[in-house]
Amino acid sequence: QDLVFEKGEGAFSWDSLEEFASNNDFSGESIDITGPWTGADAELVNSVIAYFEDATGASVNYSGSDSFEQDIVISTEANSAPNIAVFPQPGLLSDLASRGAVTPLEDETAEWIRENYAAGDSWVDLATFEGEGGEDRLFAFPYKIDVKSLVWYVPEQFEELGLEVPETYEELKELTQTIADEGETPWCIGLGSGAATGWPATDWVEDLMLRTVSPEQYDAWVSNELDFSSEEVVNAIGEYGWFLQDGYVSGGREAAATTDFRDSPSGLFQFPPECYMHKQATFIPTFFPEGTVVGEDVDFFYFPAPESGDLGQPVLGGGTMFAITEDSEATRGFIDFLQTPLAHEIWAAQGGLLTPHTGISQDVFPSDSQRALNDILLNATTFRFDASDLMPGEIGAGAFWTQMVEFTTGSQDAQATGEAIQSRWDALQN
Amino acid sequence: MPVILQGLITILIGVGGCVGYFYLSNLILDRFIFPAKGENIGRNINRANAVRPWLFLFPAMFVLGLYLVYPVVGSFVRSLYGRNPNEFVGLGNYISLFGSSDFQTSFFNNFLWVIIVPAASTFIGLVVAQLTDNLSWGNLAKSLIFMPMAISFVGASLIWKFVYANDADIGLINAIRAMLGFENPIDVMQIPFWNNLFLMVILIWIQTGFAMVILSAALRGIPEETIEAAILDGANPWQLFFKIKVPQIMATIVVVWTTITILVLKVFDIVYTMTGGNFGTEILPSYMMDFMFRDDGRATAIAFVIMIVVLPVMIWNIREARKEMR
Amino acid sequence: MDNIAGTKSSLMWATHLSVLFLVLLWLIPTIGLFVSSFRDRDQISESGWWEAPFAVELTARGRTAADAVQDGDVYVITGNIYDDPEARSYFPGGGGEIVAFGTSGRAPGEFPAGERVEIGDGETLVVNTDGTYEWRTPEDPGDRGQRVYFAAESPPNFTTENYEQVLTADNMDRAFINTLTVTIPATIIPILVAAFAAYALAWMDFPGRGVLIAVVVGLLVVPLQLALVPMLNLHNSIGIGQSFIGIWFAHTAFGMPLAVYLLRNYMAGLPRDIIESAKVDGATDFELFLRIVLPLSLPALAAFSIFQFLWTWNDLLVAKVFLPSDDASKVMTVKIADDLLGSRGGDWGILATAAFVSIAVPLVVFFSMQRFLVRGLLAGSVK
Amino acid sequence: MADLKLTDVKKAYGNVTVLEHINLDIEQGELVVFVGPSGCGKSTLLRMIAGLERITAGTLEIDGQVVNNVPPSQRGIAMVFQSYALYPHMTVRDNMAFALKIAKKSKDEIEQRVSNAARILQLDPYLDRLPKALSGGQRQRVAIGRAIVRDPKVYLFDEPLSNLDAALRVATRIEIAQLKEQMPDSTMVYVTHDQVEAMTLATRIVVLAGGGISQVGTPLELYQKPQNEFVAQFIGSPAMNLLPGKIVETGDRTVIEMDEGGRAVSEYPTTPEDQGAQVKIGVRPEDFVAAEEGDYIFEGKVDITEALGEVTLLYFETGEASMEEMEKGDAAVIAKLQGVHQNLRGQEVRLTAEPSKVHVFRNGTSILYR
Amino acid sequence: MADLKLTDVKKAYGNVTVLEHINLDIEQGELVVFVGPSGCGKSTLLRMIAGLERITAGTLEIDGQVVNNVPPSQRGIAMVFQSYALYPHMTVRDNMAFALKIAKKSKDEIEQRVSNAARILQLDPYLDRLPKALSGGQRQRVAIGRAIVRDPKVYLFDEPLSNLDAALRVATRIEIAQLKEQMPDSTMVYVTHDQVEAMTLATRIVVLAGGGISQVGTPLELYQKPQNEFVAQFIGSPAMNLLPGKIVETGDRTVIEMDEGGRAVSEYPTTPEDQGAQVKIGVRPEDFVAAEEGDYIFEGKVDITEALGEVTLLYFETGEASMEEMEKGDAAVIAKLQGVHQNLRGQEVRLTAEPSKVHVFRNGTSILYR
Ligand SMILES: Nc1ncnc2c1ncn2[C@@H]1O[C@H](COP(=O)(O)OP(=O)(O)OP(=O)(O)O)[C@@H](O)[C@H]1O
Ligand SMILES: Nc1ncnc2c1ncn2[C@@H]1O[C@H](COP(=O)(O)OP(=O)(O)OP(=O)(O)O)[C@@H](O)[C@H]1O
Ligand SMILES: [Mg+2]
Ligand SMILES: [Mg+2]
Repeated sequence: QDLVFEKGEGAFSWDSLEEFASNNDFSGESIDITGPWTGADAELVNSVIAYFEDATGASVNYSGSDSFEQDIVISTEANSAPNIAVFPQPGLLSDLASRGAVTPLEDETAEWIRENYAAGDSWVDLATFEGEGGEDRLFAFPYKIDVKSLVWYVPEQFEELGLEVPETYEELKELTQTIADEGETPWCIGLGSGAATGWPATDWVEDLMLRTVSPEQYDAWVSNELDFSSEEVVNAIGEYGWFLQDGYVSGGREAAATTDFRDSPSGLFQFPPECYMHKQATFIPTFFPEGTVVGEDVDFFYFPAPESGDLGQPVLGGGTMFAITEDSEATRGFIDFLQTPLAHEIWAAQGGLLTPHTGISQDVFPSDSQRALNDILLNATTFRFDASDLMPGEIGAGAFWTQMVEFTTGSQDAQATGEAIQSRWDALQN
Repeated sequence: MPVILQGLITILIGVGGCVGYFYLSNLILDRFIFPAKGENIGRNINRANAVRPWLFLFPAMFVLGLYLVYPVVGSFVRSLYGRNPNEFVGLGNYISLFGSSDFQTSFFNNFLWVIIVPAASTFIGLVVAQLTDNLSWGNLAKSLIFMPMAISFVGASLIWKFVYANDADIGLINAIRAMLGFENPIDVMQIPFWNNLFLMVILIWIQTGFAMVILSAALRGIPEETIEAAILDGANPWQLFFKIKVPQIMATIVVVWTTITILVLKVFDIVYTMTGGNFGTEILPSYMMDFMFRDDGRATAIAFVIMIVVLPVMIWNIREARKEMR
Repeated sequence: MDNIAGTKSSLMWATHLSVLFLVLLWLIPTIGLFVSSFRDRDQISESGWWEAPFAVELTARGRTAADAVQDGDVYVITGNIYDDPEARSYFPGGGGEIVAFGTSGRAPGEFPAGERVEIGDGETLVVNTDGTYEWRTPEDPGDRGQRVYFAAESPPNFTTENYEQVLTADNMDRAFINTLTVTIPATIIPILVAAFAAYALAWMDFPGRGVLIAVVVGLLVVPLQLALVPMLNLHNSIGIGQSFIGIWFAHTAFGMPLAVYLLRNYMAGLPRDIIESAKVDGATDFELFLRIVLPLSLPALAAFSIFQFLWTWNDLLVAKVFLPSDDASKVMTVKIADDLLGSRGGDWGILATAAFVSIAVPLVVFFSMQRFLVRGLLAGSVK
Repeated sequence: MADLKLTDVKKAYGNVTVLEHINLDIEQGELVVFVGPSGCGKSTLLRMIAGLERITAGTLEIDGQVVNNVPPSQRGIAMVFQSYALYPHMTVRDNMAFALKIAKKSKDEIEQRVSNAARILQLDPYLDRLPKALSGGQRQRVAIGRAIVRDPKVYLFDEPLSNLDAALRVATRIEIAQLKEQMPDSTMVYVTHDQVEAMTLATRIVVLAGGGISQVGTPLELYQKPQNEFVAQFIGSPAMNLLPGKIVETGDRTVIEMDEGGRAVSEYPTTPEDQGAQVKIGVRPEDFVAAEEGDYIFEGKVDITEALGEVTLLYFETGEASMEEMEKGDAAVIAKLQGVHQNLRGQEVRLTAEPSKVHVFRNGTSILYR
Repeated sequence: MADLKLTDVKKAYGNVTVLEHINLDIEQGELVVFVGPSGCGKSTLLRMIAGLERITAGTLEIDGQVVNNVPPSQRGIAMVFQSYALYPHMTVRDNMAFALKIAKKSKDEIEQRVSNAARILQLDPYLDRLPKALSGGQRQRVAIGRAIVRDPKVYLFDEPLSNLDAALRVATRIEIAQLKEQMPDSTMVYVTHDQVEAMTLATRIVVLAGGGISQVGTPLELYQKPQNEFVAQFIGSPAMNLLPGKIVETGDRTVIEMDEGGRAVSEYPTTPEDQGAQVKIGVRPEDFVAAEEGDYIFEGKVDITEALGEVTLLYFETGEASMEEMEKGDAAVIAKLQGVHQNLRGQEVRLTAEPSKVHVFRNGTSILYR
């Protein structure tokens, strides 16, 4: 594959590549990588890989799959795992790690993350699991992070109504009410996602958890030390419910449950607008109408934290983790490669990649808004990973989703929702 | 083009290998192992004939045993263990399944699917096969009705999104409703109970083509003279169809019915992509997928429940097979 | 049958009509898919496919120019709204007649086209049906024009872009050949293997026949997912690994119960006398099978091959598990699912196109196999 | 209750013309038997009458109405198929009751008619079996039963007795004759290969051959005055012997000098123009008698004798017959003697026949019909 | 080239016993004909010999070897099926060539044998048709052709001629006879309903009835000396007349006083114990002659006459016969007169027969065989 950026040009940290190249030579070796990125994303990751191949002489075969999670389980169980698997969910990774299907990374890597990643400890914690033997090891290298605490809006529409970007959670609620009072609909929400229908609602709850309870309680919730049916969680679900009130959601709450998450932001761009705000992660611009320019036609603001309390600026995110499922020297080399700033810059320069890597050149971002996004990540006082991705699959990719759908349509209240999820979790533990 | 060549060679080897096996094994049996000559000719022939069925059956049985029976047995064992493959729970998975309300919903829904989809597909397929039978453009009509068969389930679900979508601008149903003057669009996927039926419509839409193809072949196999005799006996087309044709292809109807039933028990893509199992539309296979590769113990337990659901159909089939074997 | 005299025409009409009705009913969703495959994602999510062939009223926005001409104490800005790139971008098929316009996003069609209206601060604006406008403002507009929203007829707009994208995707030809390489043996091999077994189960006498039939029927329901891991494991341990051989085996195995079941049922229905006659003629079971039973089972073979072909053609799961994931051995479904749709799974236009592209070959198979679903294959053989 | 009229009817399958120029009037109450060599189109003609085959050209009238386009069910016809065409999924009882159920007859009536037919056809023990558990003859009886339980205007029988044993055959034949007698108005068309059946049942026999009608007439007409060599040989079994000769005397009586020597006298009148004409004389095997003294028609050595009990067949060697003709049974001269005669083989015998039994054919056509 | 031996063979379908206690020796070179009422098990017996039906009990030997368990293809048998059983997907030519191809004969030989058979059976024009485009008779000929192209040890024919016309039937019958003659070593078993076929072809006839063998013998034996009333009535057409009477004189000749009046003299010898015994005498229709003066066996009014050309059948009213018996053709007394006799209807006639032609049955069995 061609190198997308000429070596030595631009604001990239080419020296990091050179240094890496001089220390690693894997000519003739090949590594297989599978991951969840497909389509355009697959091309992007390939463009990064190309530099690794160029530097080491190894050949790398990346294949992306929409059903990555199923495929990786099958292939590890059937002993035909790739060298590296890119996990979008730590939950599955920890499962496989505990079965011994994943090779732990060296301790230096953990050290490196601590030093070079913003909020490094939380990243190391995130990728550290109990291995087959029972001791905790770092099993994966986090790379490419999504920020989820974002609200998207069309500045021109805000302008027209004379609206201001809210600074606090309270203001956000006020803003919602203001828009509604104007006779407009404030929010577009869409939970539809085929088999995964419901996950956008879990992001809402997680963000609201971070804004109503302490990070420690959030962690407790993730590990179910804090029950789903507890007051705290039910409260967060209830907060989400507040936004679903009549007149707040385009099409009404029932429609929200089935509208495809990819289609729901289109309401922002209608005339008259069907809604004024849409809460979604960094990836959503892919689904904006063709030609929409982020920063001009559409913009985002940080889903604000409450003024009261001292929760700071919590950021909810997700991310992918590179783990070794079939060890080899070149494989190790690839993990090392991911530590070079260049590995982050190449993708970041093409848009779509955010990274907590503090060593990268800020100039590579293609737009201010990208840089601003990355800043959210770099400036986060608290970073928390998407809770549903951390919970066991049956909950995080099962009961949590489906029960949130039920809640969203209004067929059950927050308490019942929390209890239903909790009972599934209880059933899991026996 | 070397790729094509490679493909062709692989095809030749694959198919040739198969034919070769049958031909050679037969030859060896008859020529060398039990040659039909010499003093033991009678005994040899009998032995060869006792062996031959197994020769014919061997590849099929081998493949079935290796790829299906063995996993089934393995899975059954697995279903006795918990989430952790080392933790034996006996029938615990089954017990907790039957206690779970999600499971009960799926079971009930599945029950509906198993009754309605095969019945409707078979019936419509039969009617189409009959109606198009001596129509000048029958083949065209059949091809058009067959077309959904050729569309992948995901494609099919997409198509039906254009029908069901909760938006008068995208969904046909809501567009029609809007035209008729209804104000608010409804989400047909959220109408309790009925949403199941709407999902079934999709599978019926797909499977009718299959039923039609097989039944139309069967209809054409009916001895024409019996039909002529019935025409002379004064049977009207209706009676001809229900009293002469249908009973004569009953065996095929059973086959079609069974095949579709089994498909229903395996297919989860439609539910999966249309509702993700929400709004009370979960069925056993999609419920199973929730656990598959996560809690294999429970997933396999559900798989066995699915197999039990089909037991009546199996018994029906075995009966039919017995009947004709006399 | 076609020879029968005096078939009633009213009945024929009823038949024609009811078939037509059913065909239409069946076709509507497919037509929707077909039409959608020529539209892009934005269009699909904005208007129903049934509206695609008609001009629809679309609201758009643009900005007037800012180069004012002073006319007394007012600045007059004239131009055509369609000259604005933003406005034009809404109408890839060319802009149509403007029906109404407005100056706020909330009320984009506030005023009928051609009417001069006050828009506050003493400014007036008129937008005509052809897109020309005149904006009068008492103050110098500076370098920023006036925001104009308008509703205009958008002519139908079809694009073959989806097809281009699907058909010209890298390695699509390779994937096509791979798919054929998978499907053809995976259709023929199970038929062959199953036909022998079906014959044995239908016409050969041996102990345990009934049990075996029951087992085959039972195996019909085994969910594929149960078998994936053990099978792949097996393939890895005997060295087949992920390869075409492996996937043929897998498809053969998964298609086997149905094949045996369908074929056995059909074969058992052949007239006993014919089989016996061939036996008396000295045919061994092998010859009997090859020369008598197989040709007479053509309809069943054709029906099953259609079925199996479709299944393997549209299969995604088995292909992903049993084939290596490199580009060299990707089949079309995998290619489409992973490379074309991918994380943009919401691109309905591509999905529709992919569904339509992949329908073509199965339809050809169906057409060619339909010839074998003939009438009266057994006619004249026995009385 | 119906008469049939076929006018210039033609049937072709694609290019193959099977029947052509069929003109036939069948009056109400007649029982017409079609005979003819295998494959001559008897079944096809029957199926056209039933409406199961389209008529390629010409018209078929039932009761004066052209019915070319009337569907079979409207023609009021019952048919027994050569291949039986039983409903395989119905018991014998249901097979027979089907048409009646369709016609919405009362339960009692159905029961009564079916059991009546079953008794006649000796099918009682099998009423609850499926056709596949019946013997060939039993199946055929069911097929007949299916027709006779109905009460149609026209009966069509296609070789209804071919699989029955002699006794049952006679019985069923008589049954059909009685059926006919009880319903003097119903019209029947009957295809058979059995001479006895044809002769005993028919009011008229239609001989089909070579795609057309060869002769139509009462059984005795056909037997006694065959119109041409084909009919002459076709009716009667074994077939009439045809021997070549030359007319030497014409007038009320005709005298023929046989090519092989011998001399035949026929009561057939001839005109002087016939003098010297090359003809064939026809003598039925049963009409040969031993020529005690004087004239003989044929002289030969007995080649084979077949003792049938009641009669004995003598086959004579004829010098000139090629092997081929022998095989077709064409050339051997056959005589039929009453009673059992053994030890005739190898004997030289002279045969003659009464003048009234000597047929004369010129160019294939009987001189009676010129 | 084979002889068959059936020892105490039995066949049952589930509970229904179709055949029982079948003991039969068929020697190499024989042509044995099975006759018997429809459904008596002829086809079943043939199928057991072919190996197509399991033998429920007893043994079947071919050439001294028990073959109960030998598959059909190994028995060296050719069979013509009652239902033809043609291969529907093959042309006539391929149908006939099938067995030869299986046996790996050379192309030339196949070609030659098939065209030979086709010529014999007049199938040449149809060689490239599929069975469905053939008439019933043509299909049957193909089925026969399939057997005769082969050269098997044993031929089995199940009603091979039932759908053929008279001429073809005679020809094919002769063909089969010649086939037999050419291969004096081959064994043939033949099922038919046709008396003439049975009488002319058979070296021995086996009469099956009531699940067993009624009589085995040469055709003439069966005709002249039937063992029991069943065989007496079954062989010969129309059936032998049976009339009740009482023995009044015994000895070398027997005199019987008929119940209806009249008096019969038979050459059958009786013993004094028979004196006064209630018996039935049997007279074949063709054996009746008009009783000019003196003794008569039967007196009656001619009810129906059937003129068959060659002969005329007279049916007599018998006072006591019930309607039912009439229907079965059982009770009418029938006489067969040579030639054409018209205007006999309604006349009172007295009939008698030669003493050598008068059979005497006591308790159903001929007194000859006691
Ligand atoms: N599968 C079966 N189950 C029960 N009875 C049967 C079955 N097949 C045949 N039979 C009976 O066995 C008897 C003998 O049948 P078979 O076919 O041998 O008669 P057949 O002598 O050939 O008669 P036909 O002259 O009519 O052909 C018949 O009464 C028939 O009904
Ligand atoms: N579908 C067809 N295509 C071509 N020829 C046909 C077709 N069906 C029948 N024939 C031919 O038409 C002729 C007449 O057939 P038909 O069945 O009427 O004869 P048939 O007189 O009933 O003979 P049989 O006495 O043998 O039953 C035969 O020569 C036959 O081969
Ligand atoms: Mg016919
Ligand atoms: Mg029989």
